[in-house]
Amino acid sequence: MTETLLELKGLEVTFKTRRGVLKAVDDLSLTVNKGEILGIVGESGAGKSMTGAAIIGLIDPPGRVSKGEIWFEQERMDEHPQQLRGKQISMVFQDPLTSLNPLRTVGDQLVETILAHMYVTKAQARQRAQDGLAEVGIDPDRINAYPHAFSGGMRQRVVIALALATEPKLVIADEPTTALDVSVQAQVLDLLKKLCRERGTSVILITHDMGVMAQTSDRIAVMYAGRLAEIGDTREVLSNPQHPYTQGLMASTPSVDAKSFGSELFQIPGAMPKLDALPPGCAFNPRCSQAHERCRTSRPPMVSGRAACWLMEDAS
Amino acid sequence: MLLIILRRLGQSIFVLFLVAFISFMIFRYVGNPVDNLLGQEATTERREALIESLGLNDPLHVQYFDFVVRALQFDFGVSYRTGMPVAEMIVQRLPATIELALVSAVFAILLGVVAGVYTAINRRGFIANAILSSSLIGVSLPTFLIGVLLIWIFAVELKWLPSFGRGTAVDLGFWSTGFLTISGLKSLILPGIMLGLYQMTLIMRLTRAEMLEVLRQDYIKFAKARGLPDRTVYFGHALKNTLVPVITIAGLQLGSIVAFAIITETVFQWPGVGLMFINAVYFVDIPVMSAYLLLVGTLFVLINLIVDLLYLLIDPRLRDGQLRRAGS
Amino acid sequence: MQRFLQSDFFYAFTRSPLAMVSLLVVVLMVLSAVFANFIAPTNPFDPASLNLMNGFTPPMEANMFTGESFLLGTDDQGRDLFSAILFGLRVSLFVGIMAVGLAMVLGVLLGLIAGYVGGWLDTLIMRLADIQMTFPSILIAMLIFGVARGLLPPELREEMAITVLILSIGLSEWVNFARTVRGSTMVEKEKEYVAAARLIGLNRWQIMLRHILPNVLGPVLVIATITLALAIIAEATLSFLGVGAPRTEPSLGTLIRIGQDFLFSGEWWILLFPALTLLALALSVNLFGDWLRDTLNPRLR
Amino acid sequence: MSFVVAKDLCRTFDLSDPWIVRKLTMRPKRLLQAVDRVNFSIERGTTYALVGESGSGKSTIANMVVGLLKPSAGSITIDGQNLGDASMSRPDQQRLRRRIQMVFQSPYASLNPRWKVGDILCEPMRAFKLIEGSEAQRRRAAELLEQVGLSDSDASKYPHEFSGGQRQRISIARALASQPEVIICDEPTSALDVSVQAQVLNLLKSLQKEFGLTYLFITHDLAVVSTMANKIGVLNQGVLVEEQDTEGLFSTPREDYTKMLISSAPKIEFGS
Repeated sequence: MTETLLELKGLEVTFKTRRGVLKAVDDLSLTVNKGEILGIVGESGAGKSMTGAAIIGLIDPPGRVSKGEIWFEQERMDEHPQQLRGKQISMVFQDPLTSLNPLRTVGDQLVETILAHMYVTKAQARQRAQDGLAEVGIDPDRINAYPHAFSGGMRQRVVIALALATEPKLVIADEPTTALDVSVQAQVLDLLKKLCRERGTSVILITHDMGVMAQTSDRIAVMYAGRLAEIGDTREVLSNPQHPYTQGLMASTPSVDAKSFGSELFQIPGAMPKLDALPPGCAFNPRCSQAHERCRTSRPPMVSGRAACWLMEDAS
Repeated sequence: MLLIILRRLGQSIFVLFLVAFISFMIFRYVGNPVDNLLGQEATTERREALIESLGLNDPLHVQYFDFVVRALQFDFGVSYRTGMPVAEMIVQRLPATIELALVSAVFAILLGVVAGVYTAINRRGFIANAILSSSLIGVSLPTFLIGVLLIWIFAVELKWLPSFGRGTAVDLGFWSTGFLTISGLKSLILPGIMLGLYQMTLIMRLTRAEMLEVLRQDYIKFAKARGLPDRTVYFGHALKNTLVPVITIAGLQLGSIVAFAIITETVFQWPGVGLMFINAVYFVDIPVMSAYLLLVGTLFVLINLIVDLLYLLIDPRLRDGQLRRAGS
Repeated sequence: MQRFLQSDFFYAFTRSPLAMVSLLVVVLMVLSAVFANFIAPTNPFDPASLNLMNGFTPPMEANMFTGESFLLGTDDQGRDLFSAILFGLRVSLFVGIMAVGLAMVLGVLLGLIAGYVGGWLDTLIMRLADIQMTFPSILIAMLIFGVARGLLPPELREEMAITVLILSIGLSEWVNFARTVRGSTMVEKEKEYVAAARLIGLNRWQIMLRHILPNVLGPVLVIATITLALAIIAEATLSFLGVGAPRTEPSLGTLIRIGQDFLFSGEWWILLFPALTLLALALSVNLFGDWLRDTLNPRLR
Repeated sequence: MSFVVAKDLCRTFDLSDPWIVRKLTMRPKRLLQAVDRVNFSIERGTTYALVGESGSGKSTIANMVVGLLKPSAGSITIDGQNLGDASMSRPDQQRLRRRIQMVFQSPYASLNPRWKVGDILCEPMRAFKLIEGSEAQRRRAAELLEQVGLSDSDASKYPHEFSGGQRQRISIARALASQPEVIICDEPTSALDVSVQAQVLNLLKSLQKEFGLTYLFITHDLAVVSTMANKIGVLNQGVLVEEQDTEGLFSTPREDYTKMLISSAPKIEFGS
């Protein structure tokens, strides 16, 4: 039986700008179960990174969580995210080159993090730091090295070690491999997956890459223009996508094989609307080939906990 | 590491020679040393003799070499105006300038960094904004006006502090200090504030800007995401990274303090080398100008060198020769 | 123009009272300096209009000998202070703007060349800038001023003082322009639109002036504004020290220098009004420059 | 003879310290062999893809083929003309240059933000003296915009008013403005979202058919390559390790490095 770890209820993140209040995340509800890897996929500007930042309470002003609730282990946490931050929930950012302080050794940064959250002595913290490095496949003797001495892939391993050092229950990984080469990307993803499985840590994996998603996550949430478009088990969503946007996304992703040569790729016309120019009704309707009158006037609800689309409602 | 130090040292020596060359050119070609020493009515024979004895007929590089050698022996010629050896004038007046500069530098750096960090961390706070707004007035207020204002309030109206001079100085033989007498210390306060205030505002604004820049970096976000307490994030991570560029600029500001001392010394009739220089500019006293340039140039090059070496100590990337200092 | 009025930049301007007020003050001061001849009640440098009996008249009071009264009082020579300030403002602004113009043209050109061409030219220009950076600009200005005085025959010194002043301040402030322009040029140079321009066979000068220059002008504008404040203060400082504008053509700094002599004897207004004018000018230029920097570089907010 | 031929192409970068420092420390020169004896040829009207990870030298090769960088050794010939021929007169150089254009990676940095789109498109016409008269140039610019799926009214806008995909279209239109025969595409879609990427790839394909263009396609993304290229070269640290036609490469890769690349590319499949 799966147990819920994190639940978002009607989360809304807004930005106040000259042209009015923009909703970067709009009425988002989803759950993350204990020990599972939930992938959030979407194009740039879909609101996926903002969702991650909202959970850990690190949205930069002028943005703010304006509505909704975040529950962690049956307790409401959005009013005091700093109590869980770092201990129960940690984060891995996109660019390993900039996420480590260049002026301090990696060991220093590990020890400091462990001491901030665990009741251990300095020596024990250091031992833990070395163990952590060993686990991510880095020679523990390099504990006194500075970040610049590591390559990009190695640095991302250090970042993972940092994120897991305090044995959190949830790790939010925001495009953790986008800055890396393909061959390194696969290693880093496997490592993250393996370590979290071993500890029963849940992961929210944020990415724009359907392939990465397919290979790593248990469930997938597809976001479009700040809203949840579709959510479900990875296998089901990918083999039988319900939302036209997910269908288009799948079809327009080129695959690695010889058969595809010469054929036209499927293309979704147009581009994702800017947040200050969202169409009424379903945000996807101007690009959707199956859109009808209702799609242009009223916003579709989540149908059977799977996809926010009027077509599904009509079918059932 | 050693390589970088060597390279910096080489650069410094090159700059020193360049400064010496400019001083030499000024010394040799601006104005006419013969006219100035003998007056325009002197006979041709006396002129020829002087030209010969000064070596003015020698090839340029020989003259330059002589100039450098004499400068190394602390011989800068004789002042056109007072007839005294320039070196003697400098030795008499240098302690006054150095003590003044020291007091204002400490004042400027301590207060500047603290206020800068405070205003960066409490970006939206009322006090921080008040400090920031008044700092803009500080930057716009010419230093001489600050001096005049201070004199008016504290010396003329309130009569608390002296309006000019450095009070009673104690002569230690090689050094005359104002630190040891009450009147000496009292005399230091107003000029010290005047000289330090402008630098303080600059350092404060710079520290604030750098700190804000650092606080936007990913590693600060990541440190916060790891749940480190604010204190650790600000002082453990941000401050050190902020101080690296601040040190450079603050070091260069130390140089400015010596230059701005010219103004302070004029306003307060402070018997230092700055006052000597401004008089030299006014009366076109070339040997004094040239010697002052050489002196200040050496000082600045030294400060720069020290700043760069400090940089090496702080930044591990530089130590491993991975990155060059931005912009140089 | 339409585009400008709709831009974020103009919007930010209309939303910032500080920016509007400071720009207004600057514009008013520039206008009154330009039209000083028409605004000033007297010509302060026409000896015929001076009456020594009017000396030391306090502001808004009638002189005890002649019964004349002056808005801001008079100085020791009986010169109307208000007129003197207007004409002083003109000298200060003229020197400041010309010096910044000189520094800007020099700095932008050298910065473009150093950044785009690179190689030994870059090394030469930037070493020169580094060395000059080591020396505070006010000191450089004094040195250039002193050297120029030494080179000029004594009878020309007064006459050429303003030109020398502009040269010395201008030559001491080019470094900031050059360093910034070089920095942004090196960033722009790597961008692909420059590669595209090279692909169609444009030469260096065409690329530098047509493609890169418009893209590096933003920061130049900010530096020019801030440097203008610096130049005005530098001019005032030099004149205050007695090595700037001559008494025959006094700037605000010269007026303050004159006023300082009378501070102790109670004629405070001779110092105060020129000082306030200078402060208002420098402060509003600085305020505007500060706002400009924050607006054009929103990262720092 | 193939249309584009690269023969023994080499490029080294000198990363050494200045001369004086080297002599003082007695260290040798530090050279980086970015491209090492690379050979390939492209037939007219086909697409050749160079695939590699960062540091493989693929962008260096692209820059050499368009003439932005000079090869340290080896040669590139286009339609029988040697690109590095020093004896060529300047008008001849310009004529050759016109035939080779490039589409760049970044949709943001590749268009001058201070220029209107129309001016961006007219500049190559002027530089190569293709069309005289501003009215004719403007008409041609409108035509180009329509060819890449934009409208002629877009000519009076600035680049920042467009989305990433639209900017890439403008970039393609600018390349077409010089009526080239070869276009080097340097990661043209790596900064775009998937749904937009498909649009740009399809556009490139249809333009190729229409104008008989020859493409050299530079990318790190095997999936993109499989839909675009006739022939693929795999680069690893400056060396061309394998070259095959597309079908052969994916069905029977010969080298371990190629196999590793193919296997580590993320795929949408559900075996786990």
